Amino acid sequence: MIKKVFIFVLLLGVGSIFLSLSDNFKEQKELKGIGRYYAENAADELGAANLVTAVVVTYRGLDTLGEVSILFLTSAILGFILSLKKTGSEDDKQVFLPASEILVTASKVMIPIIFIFGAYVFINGHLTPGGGFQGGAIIASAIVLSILAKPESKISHSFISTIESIAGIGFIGAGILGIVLASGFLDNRIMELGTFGTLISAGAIPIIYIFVGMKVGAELTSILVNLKETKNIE
Amino acid sequence: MNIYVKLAYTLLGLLIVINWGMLMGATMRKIGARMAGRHGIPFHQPWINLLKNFSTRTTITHGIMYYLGPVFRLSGGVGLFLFMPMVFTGAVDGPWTNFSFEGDLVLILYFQVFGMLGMALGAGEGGHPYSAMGIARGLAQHAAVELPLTLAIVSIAIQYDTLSIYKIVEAQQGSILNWVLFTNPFAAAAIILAMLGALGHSPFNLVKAPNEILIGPATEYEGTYLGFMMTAGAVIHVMEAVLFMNLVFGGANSWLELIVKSFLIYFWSVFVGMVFPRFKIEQSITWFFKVPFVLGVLAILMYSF
Amino acid sequence: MIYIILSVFLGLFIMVMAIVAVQTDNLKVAIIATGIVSLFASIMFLIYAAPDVAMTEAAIGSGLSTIIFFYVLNKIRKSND
Amino acid sequence: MQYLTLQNIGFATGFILILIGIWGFLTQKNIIKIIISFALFDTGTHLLLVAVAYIKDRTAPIIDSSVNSANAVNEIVDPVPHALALTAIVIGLGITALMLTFTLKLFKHKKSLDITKYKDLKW
Amino acid sequence: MVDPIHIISSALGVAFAIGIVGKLGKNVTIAVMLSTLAFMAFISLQWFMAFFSGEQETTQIFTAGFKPPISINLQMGFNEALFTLLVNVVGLLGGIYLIDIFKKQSKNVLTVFLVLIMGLNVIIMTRDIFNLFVFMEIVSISIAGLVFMDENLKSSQAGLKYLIATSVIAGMLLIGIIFAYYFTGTLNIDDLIATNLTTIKGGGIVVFLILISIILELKPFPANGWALDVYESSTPGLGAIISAAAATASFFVLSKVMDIAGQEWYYYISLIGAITFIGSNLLGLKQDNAKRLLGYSSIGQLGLLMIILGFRDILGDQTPYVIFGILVSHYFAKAGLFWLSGIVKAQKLTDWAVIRKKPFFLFLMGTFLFALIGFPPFPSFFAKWTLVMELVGSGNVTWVIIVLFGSMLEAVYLFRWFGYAIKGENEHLEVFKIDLHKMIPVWIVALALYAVGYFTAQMTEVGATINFIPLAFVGVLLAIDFLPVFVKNTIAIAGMLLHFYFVYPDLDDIRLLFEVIFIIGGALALIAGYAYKGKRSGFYPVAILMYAGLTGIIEASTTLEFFYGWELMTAGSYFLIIRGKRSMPHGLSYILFSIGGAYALLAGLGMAHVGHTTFGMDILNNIQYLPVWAYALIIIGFLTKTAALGLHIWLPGAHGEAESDVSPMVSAILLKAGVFGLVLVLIGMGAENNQYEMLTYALGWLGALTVILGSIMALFQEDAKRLLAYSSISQLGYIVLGLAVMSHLGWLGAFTYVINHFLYKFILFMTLGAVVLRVGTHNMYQMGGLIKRMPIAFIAVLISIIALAGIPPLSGFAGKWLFYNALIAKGWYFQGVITFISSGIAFLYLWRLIHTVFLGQLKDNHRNVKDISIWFSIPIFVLLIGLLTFSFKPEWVLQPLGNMIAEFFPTGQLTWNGGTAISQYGYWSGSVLGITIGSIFMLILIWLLVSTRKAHKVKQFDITYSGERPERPETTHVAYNVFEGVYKAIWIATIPLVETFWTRVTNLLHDTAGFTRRLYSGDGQSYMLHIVVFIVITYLVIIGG
Repeated sequence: MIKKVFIFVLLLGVGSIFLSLSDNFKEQKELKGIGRYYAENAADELGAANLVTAVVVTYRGLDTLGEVSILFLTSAILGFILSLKKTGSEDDKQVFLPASEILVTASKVMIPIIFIFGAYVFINGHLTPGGGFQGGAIIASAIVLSILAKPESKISHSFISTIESIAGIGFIGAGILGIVLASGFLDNRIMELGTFGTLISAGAIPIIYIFVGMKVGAELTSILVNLKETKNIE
Repeated sequence: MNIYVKLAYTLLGLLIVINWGMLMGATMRKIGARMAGRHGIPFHQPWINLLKNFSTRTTITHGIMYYLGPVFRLSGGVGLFLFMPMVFTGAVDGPWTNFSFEGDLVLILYFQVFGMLGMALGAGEGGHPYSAMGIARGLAQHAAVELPLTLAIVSIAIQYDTLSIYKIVEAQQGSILNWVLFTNPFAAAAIILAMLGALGHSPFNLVKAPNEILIGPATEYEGTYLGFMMTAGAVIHVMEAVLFMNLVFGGANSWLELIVKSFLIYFWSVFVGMVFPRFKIEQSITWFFKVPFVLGVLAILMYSF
Repeated sequence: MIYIILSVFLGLFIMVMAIVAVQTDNLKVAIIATGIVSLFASIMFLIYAAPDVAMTEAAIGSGLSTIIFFYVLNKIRKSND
Repeated sequence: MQYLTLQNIGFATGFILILIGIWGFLTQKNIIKIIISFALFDTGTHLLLVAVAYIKDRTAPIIDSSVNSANAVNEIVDPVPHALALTAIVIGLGITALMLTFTLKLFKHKKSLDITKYKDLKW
Repeated sequence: MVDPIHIISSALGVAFAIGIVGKLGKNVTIAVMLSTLAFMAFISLQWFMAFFSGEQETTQIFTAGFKPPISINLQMGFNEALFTLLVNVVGLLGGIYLIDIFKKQSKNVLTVFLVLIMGLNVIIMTRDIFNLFVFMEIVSISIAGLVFMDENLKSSQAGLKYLIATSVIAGMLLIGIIFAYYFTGTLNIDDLIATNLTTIKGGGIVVFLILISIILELKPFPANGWALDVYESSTPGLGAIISAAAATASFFVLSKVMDIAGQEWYYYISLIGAITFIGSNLLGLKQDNAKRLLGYSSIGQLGLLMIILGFRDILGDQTPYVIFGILVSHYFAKAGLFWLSGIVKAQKLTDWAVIRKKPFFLFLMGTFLFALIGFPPFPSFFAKWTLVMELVGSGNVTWVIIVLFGSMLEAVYLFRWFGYAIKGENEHLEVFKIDLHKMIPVWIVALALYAVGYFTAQMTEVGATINFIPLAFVGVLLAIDFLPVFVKNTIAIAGMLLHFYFVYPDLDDIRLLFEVIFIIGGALALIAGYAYKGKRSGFYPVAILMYAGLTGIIEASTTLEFFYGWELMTAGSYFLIIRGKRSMPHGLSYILFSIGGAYALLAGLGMAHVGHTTFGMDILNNIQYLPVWAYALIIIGFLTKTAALGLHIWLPGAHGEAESDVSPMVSAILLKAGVFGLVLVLIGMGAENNQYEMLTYALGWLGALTVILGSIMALFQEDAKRLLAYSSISQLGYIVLGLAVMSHLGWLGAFTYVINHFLYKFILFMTLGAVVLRVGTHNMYQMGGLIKRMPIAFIAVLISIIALAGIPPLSGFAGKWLFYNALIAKGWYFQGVITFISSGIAFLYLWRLIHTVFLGQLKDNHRNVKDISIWFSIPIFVLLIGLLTFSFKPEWVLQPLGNMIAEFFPTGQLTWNGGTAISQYGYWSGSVLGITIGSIFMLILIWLLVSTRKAHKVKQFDITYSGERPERPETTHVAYNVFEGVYKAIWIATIPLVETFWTRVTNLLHDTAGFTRRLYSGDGQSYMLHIVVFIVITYLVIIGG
């Protein structure tokens, strides 16, 4: 109890730090700094309608690369941690309860649709809300659905990791092309900017987002599959 | 002074000192015996002992150090004599000053140990277990005695701003009131008390312990060795008395004065020995840490400001 | 003004759900409450003119996270039985 | 009432969510609950990000038919925090997944979710 | 040149590609990954070389082709090149080291490892704060994941705790970043610095949140339990990466970001650093797990770096140098130690004794430990030197104390550990196996430490003057350690004599005197080495190391060189001392006192440097800044070597337990180094200067008390070599006292003592050592009657004890005589009395020594023992001849000495009349004394020999013996406890107050550590609590409640 009171007092301290963070909580009226610059120039410079995408893919492309790497790391770490003692336990197969009929039937219809929707989300990332991450997550949820529908099915690790690798190399390759063809790593202007607001525009952003989407999808899938395939703890 | 003349004087002096030492030793034993109601030895007993020892035919040896022991001892005694100005004649290079560098106090104090070392090592070579005990006690007591003694001597050295015995004696000439005994009473008192230990009579005679442990260096040696030891003992006793005489009692202007003063000094320790029982070694050490020590410190304080 | 009222409600609801998530002893309830917090947060994001973030939060924060939570909980549950 | 703006509501919700998260991971002993607290903490920071970006009466930072591209500066909210929020959300997912995996691994050893049971390393 | 962006692209590209490449097999994958790491290292190296040559300017790498702050930029400057080089090199070596684990584990581990190194590179290079956040997350995640390389209960816990804690920290950082953007509209670090956030209301908090998070990443005490657990439980290969690479990178981040805060933060960074430095080193004291210990040490070192960082305004241009030195030493040493711990596979410190089964491991471990503590020739030595110089120069003495105190604590536990390794019981331990791929990185970092150390020295003007040739000679001896003793001994002696030949023409008189004692004496001592059979592994390098140090302090023309030599000597003598059979605890206390002393010296030299532009030795003559304190510190430093009272407790054991021919080296020779230092500093203080009177007065009393108590302690020893050791304490007390008198006669006395002590203590230790070699025990009561078997030894001992006791006519008396003359002239009467008494006591213990060992009854088991080895006799007799010459012709030595001293103390010289020395109080002549006493002696001896020529040789048992029933074996020897009576009288002086004092201090430290470390309860939740509490408290302190 004393400990909780102490922690509460501590939280008051942290709270007071937060409270003094904003000077007087006035509303801000104007864009400032780089936000303002992006609002003024991003559309012209990069040709992307969705400024968030412009920022994510190009201006702060290195962050995105890091972000992808984090997911990649997570799936890699999960992979090796969970596989640590998997060997030898292959014999005692996990027993899965069969999924309900509705789920199985619905999933057959839904999964392709979800896949297409995911692809749509990341291909149109430079125009509409969404992008590689969202699209990838959507694709991964299709996988979840398929797992739920067919618990006993095995998804090829090798396939996932190949997709992941190809997408990753593509991403890096696009980045390096940026140095060669344009003015910097991950510069999207390696291709024509195209007509503003159309699908084929914004230089390499759609390409990069496709790689990101594939990669994120593959990584999230790999995380889920790895978790699923871990043996129950006995 | 011609070195040969000096050598002659020195040898003569040595002869006097040896004989006086033996006589004094015999006298003291006689006095002691009489006070205890015994008859005691004849006065000539030491000479008889000496002759007997030197003429013994059978001699033994335990090894190198057994030889070196008496040699060290006697060299120590004779050396002490050589480094001590005996009779004050008013000249630095006088007839009885020996080879004394004007009697350097540091030299005397350190050279005292030379003889002891010989005795200690010689007895040790004999291999008798109890000799070690006697020597340990002797050396320890010697170290303890040196505490008040050194304090007092340093005080005297400060007083006269010299470490030369000759100069100290010189400064005490003229009147009895010039004696350190009166000009520096604390130092004198400390020395007089320290003398008791230095001369090694009761209560500080556990070292020799004649009644309890009938052993020690003296029983290890016989024959010529013992003769040397006895000679050395005689010299050293006199020299210690002479040291105190020079330091505190105004030195001596003649051999007669020297004999009288050294006798009285020696008698003082015998007298005290008659009255007090023997101390254990730790008792005697702590005794010197008490009154004599305080007196010595007072003596220095008195002259250091 | 309507947005303000709406967001106040959403905010309060989020806080209540968060407290539920933290304080309940039932892990399932806690996980679901967390998912709801995310979901309502993504609605708030829409109000705040952040459709991209809203989508992501909905798909990842309230969707995938919750699924992962349940996966793990499931593994642990099974071994507890 | 002047403080009751959307932005401040966002801040308040975000901060309180963060505090609840901190409270959670400091008081709850169950590791899953601690991870949940982290998730709440994360959501709180996302709210903060979005609230920081918000400017009253503006639209999403997408230049489409409803936004005049020349006047975008005065019509859209700040896109940067949105981008940061995207990143933060994905990172949060990664960390949550990892924590849960570690928990699973830990659970194998002692069959307990109580964090105070795992004190084999100390001092 | 290759664009630094390719560090990222190649690493990530390969990491991503491993999904495909992995199908080609494990070995190919590993090769690909290692070559990627090599490529990354190559890029950094290329840039580093370009910057180093000075031709390259700092470049910015714009991603996406936009200038910052529009898009993220990376910076590649000198610092970045250096730090990425460090990270990539340890990444490559660490990768090689981990090959076996990589082979066992899934290929995913490779990708994680690669991404980790890449992330570290980015956090070093990036100039965008959110980017920093992202890649810091990458680093934390990959470290947390890699913890599972070696999966077990402990590492799982550590990984989870680590992940949780770093997430809290990252969350706080994110909040800070959000509001930084909110206030400024930029995420670029340079822009944030330019906007001066602290002036904005609320901006202070933003700065606080950002900085505190980055500081928390550096694991400040006490909010660092999570990191310690990782150090302890993860596989050592990872520990090396965290400690060497991750910590290095995090530190660089702090140095990069702290500019946002502005100067008022610097102080707090230093403060947090200080708390961390002291705190974690304190807790290190209680550790018995090697890896956790290394963790504490790593964190402590980071604390030290933070202190330095906070002082970068004050250090100015020197900052990079200091940071470089400390960081690089830490980097190599910690990586090496972690790797070693993986090879040795010993968890508990005591189990490290197994390392001795492969001796060259000791060399590696020693290299790393000494580099950590800051011994020469390692970079940290030069860095610490510069740091102290600059800190003192700017008046920050308190900080110097903090730095040195913390370093001291660190030294305590590191050396304790080293002691276990060198001396611990290793019978029961299984020998470890060595993999080549694990050894290569360790050797590389060890050798790199030496190389970098050399270059660090060359980088400064003052360091460039250091003579590394003696040290190189040590290296040579190390390289030929496999040769037999005979060869090595000859080479060592020849090398020393050659060195002397080259050096001596340039030395002034005082230096020449000490050089003769050090080098010629040392060569003499080495002669005894011929008596040893076999290889005597490891002896020659360390012995020469000590001599290299000794000659170093003699030849020093700058204070840095002096300190350099001083530390070499300390290290060498430490190794020499711990070679003894039971000398391990004593070696520890020796090195600790030495280091403490060295630090006092360092601080003092720092104060001396204030107000001077050069480091020449002459700055000691004119100390301007708090001169009394400065001199006091320097003197304390030297007094630890002369074993003055209070600082002496290391000596008896160290000298007593050392090997037979090492004891004379460390006693007769080594102790003089302290004397030499004292001489220098007292010359500097000047004869006439009244303001130091208190100092010399105190020094005098200290010397006098050392004299008496040393003697008394010697009195009650049963161990012959300890007796001599205590005697050395006492003798050095005389020297200190003599020097403190600050008059011509006092110094002459002291120098006479220096020579005398060298002569007789050399002979005594050498002889007793040789005897001990023959009879196999140190205990005197187990010897006896050896005069019959060892007459040569006896003669040597007899002559030297007569000299030692100061009995005329031998040379000891000359010292005493000069001494009392000087003391009485000075008016130090009581000191004089004390020293006089103690020479009486000296006679007691010396008699006991010679009696108990050589006289009395011969022991049954020594009946066939041989006399001491001829190789021991040679140096002994050479010095005996020297002793006798000095005794009978003292004027040959004293007159030149007098002329030498007259330079500093022109008044009160001795007047010489032929061989007669005349002082104010009396006169005396060595030759007359010698002739007089000698002729009487010979006369009587001849008489006696003649008269007893037929003496009958008595057999051993032909004596009367009234027995006493023995209770214990030792009591059968009558000389056992022979001074019991004396003890009863003066036991009060033998109470080991000093020892009790130091024991109390140690216990206090240990108890504090034991209490404090309860913080680390092992509960992951409380670690988070620590973090939050740390944040709140720091907030209250810095921003104010």
